[in-house]
Amino acid sequence: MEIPQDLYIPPDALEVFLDTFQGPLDLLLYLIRKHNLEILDIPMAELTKQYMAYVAMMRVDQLELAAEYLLMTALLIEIKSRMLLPSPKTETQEEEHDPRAELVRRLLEYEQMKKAAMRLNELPQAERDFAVIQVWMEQTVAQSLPNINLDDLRHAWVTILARAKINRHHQVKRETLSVRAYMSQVLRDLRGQEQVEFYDLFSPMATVAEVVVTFLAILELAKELLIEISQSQAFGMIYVRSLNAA
Amino acid sequence: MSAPLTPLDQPGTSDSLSTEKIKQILEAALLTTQEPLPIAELRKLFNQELSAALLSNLLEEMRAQWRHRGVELVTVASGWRFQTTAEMQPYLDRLTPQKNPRYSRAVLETLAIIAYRQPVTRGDIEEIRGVGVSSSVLKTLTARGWIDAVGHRNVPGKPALFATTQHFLDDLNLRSLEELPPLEEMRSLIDASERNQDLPLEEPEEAPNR
Amino acid sequence: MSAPLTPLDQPGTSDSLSTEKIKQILEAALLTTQEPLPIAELRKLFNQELSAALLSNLLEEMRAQWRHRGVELVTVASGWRFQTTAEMQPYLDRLTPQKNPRYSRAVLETLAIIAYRQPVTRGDIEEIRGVGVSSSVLKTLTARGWIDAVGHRNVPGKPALFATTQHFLDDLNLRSLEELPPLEEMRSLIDASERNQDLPLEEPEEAPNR
Repeated sequence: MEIPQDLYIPPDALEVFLDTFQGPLDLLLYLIRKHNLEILDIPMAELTKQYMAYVAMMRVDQLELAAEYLLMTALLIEIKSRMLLPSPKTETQEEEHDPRAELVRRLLEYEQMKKAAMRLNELPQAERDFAVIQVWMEQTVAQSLPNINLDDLRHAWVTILARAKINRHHQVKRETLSVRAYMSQVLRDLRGQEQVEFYDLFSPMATVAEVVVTFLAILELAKELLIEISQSQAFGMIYVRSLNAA
Repeated sequence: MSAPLTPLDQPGTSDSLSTEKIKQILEAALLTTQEPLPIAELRKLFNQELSAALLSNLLEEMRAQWRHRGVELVTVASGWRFQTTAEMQPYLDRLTPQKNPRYSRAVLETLAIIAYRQPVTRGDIEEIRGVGVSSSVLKTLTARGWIDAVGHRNVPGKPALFATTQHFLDDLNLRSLEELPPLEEMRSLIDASERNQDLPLEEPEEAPNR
Repeated sequence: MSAPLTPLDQPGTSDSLSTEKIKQILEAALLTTQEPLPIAELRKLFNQELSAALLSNLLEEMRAQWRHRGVELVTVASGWRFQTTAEMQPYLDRLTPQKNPRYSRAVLETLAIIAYRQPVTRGDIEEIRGVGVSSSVLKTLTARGWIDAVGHRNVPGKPALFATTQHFLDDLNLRSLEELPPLEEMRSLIDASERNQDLPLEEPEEAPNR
């Protein structure tokens, strides 16, 4: 591949040239390092002229890259012009400011990173230079199920309530939880049975509170038409049966 | 350590490998590949032509060397592969990343409604949530063993009534439903955030559901 | 073959394992897992509480036992891992004919800038390289899992700040960023002796501006 010997690249080599250099900084760095150009000695005018030529060639299909080179050209012209001007000797000026300083700083920083990139690329790299071991293993792992905690439930309920307050017709009324729990229990007890004697719905071990709650649950179930309570005669047996489709 | 390979079938190739080296290469190849490798494939590893018989012998040797370890070299239908022994499984199972799957909001809200308002029908849940409840939500909770149908409401369509199960309480470390966060507490929580809306929850049946 | 484990820190657990068995389990776990495993993770393998020091010792023993083979046990940023030695790669490459990715200079330079100057924005990278950074470059590195956005700089446009990941270190066999090759001091571009010359432009041609 033809590497530019000086600042001029023949137009037919432009594509290669664009592949070879990452941008104007890279090109400038190459010229300085390879040809031992002191940045001081760079014939700015010539370089600028040639940059302009590249820009003209690139403008068609590499507009953005052309812009980068154009910017560099402008910068070089600026440096050149500032160096040609006699520096005003004001008393307040602390240190004579070298107009090339910023460009040099950038060139060095870029060069440092360019080197670092090369060194990085020399490090052993997974897949390229070594393979990671992976032995076959039977996947017997049972799919793990989500766990929830009380806060999740509480949060869900709070959300529902908050929403219900907004939609007024979706009122959620407060109710003693225990009654609800016993309602479920009573329905469970009735499940699969024709009918159950009223007293059998109460656990013999139940506390007074439990008895009361169970009773309330039965009433509530009856109110919600989930069960039917029947008594054929006064003080006779009370039967409870589920009004399920069953 | 490495006896030079007797040149069985590689007529003086430049990079003649010791059997030890060949085994190293075979081992490395088999350890990096989860798919079983047939001998035909393993031969591709080498520049020189190694006979299938030679490789087969070396693999058998390796198989013997790997015996009594947590990983074994086996032949399956499509070739050779390393795999963990059954004995290792219980240990390795502990390692498999316990993903932290989460239930969707729909699932959690449905569960909350069933827990607090049981027994409820799907229609009840939908009314409270203000949106439809997909079957998959109820299926998820049923499959988990947290809810079940405890009966049917005696209305047209005989919808199933859902309630939470003992298993649900067990999984949440509760002894009874009463240990769920009480509603009053939550009401104050809501009231605190929406203080100025006077919509007391204890509304006298102003909005009879359904 | 298996000396009983002296009960260092597991007071009479029912299933006390021999060191040999512990090593088998560690080996099996490391051979089956692609991701490096830290000691904290490896401890989960065991029912009993094994000290990190014990495991660390056993791993070092294993590392020595695996030396001089085609596979080695190494420590990288996220833990311990088995991998093939570089020596094996030419052979393994024959099994997978498609060439492994070689990254372009643009990708490598971008990676270097992110690695050494992190966290940086795309603008920072462009500033250093003196040329625009195409999205595909950042996409390549992100897809490989080597970089990710760790935040946003609080300037107009809130550009993403990129940093290298632990996976990047793992893939480069590094334990920490400090193990990256140190940055070189670059030879100065300005000869100090010439610094104070007035108007030193010895241009023969007097700038014929175009």
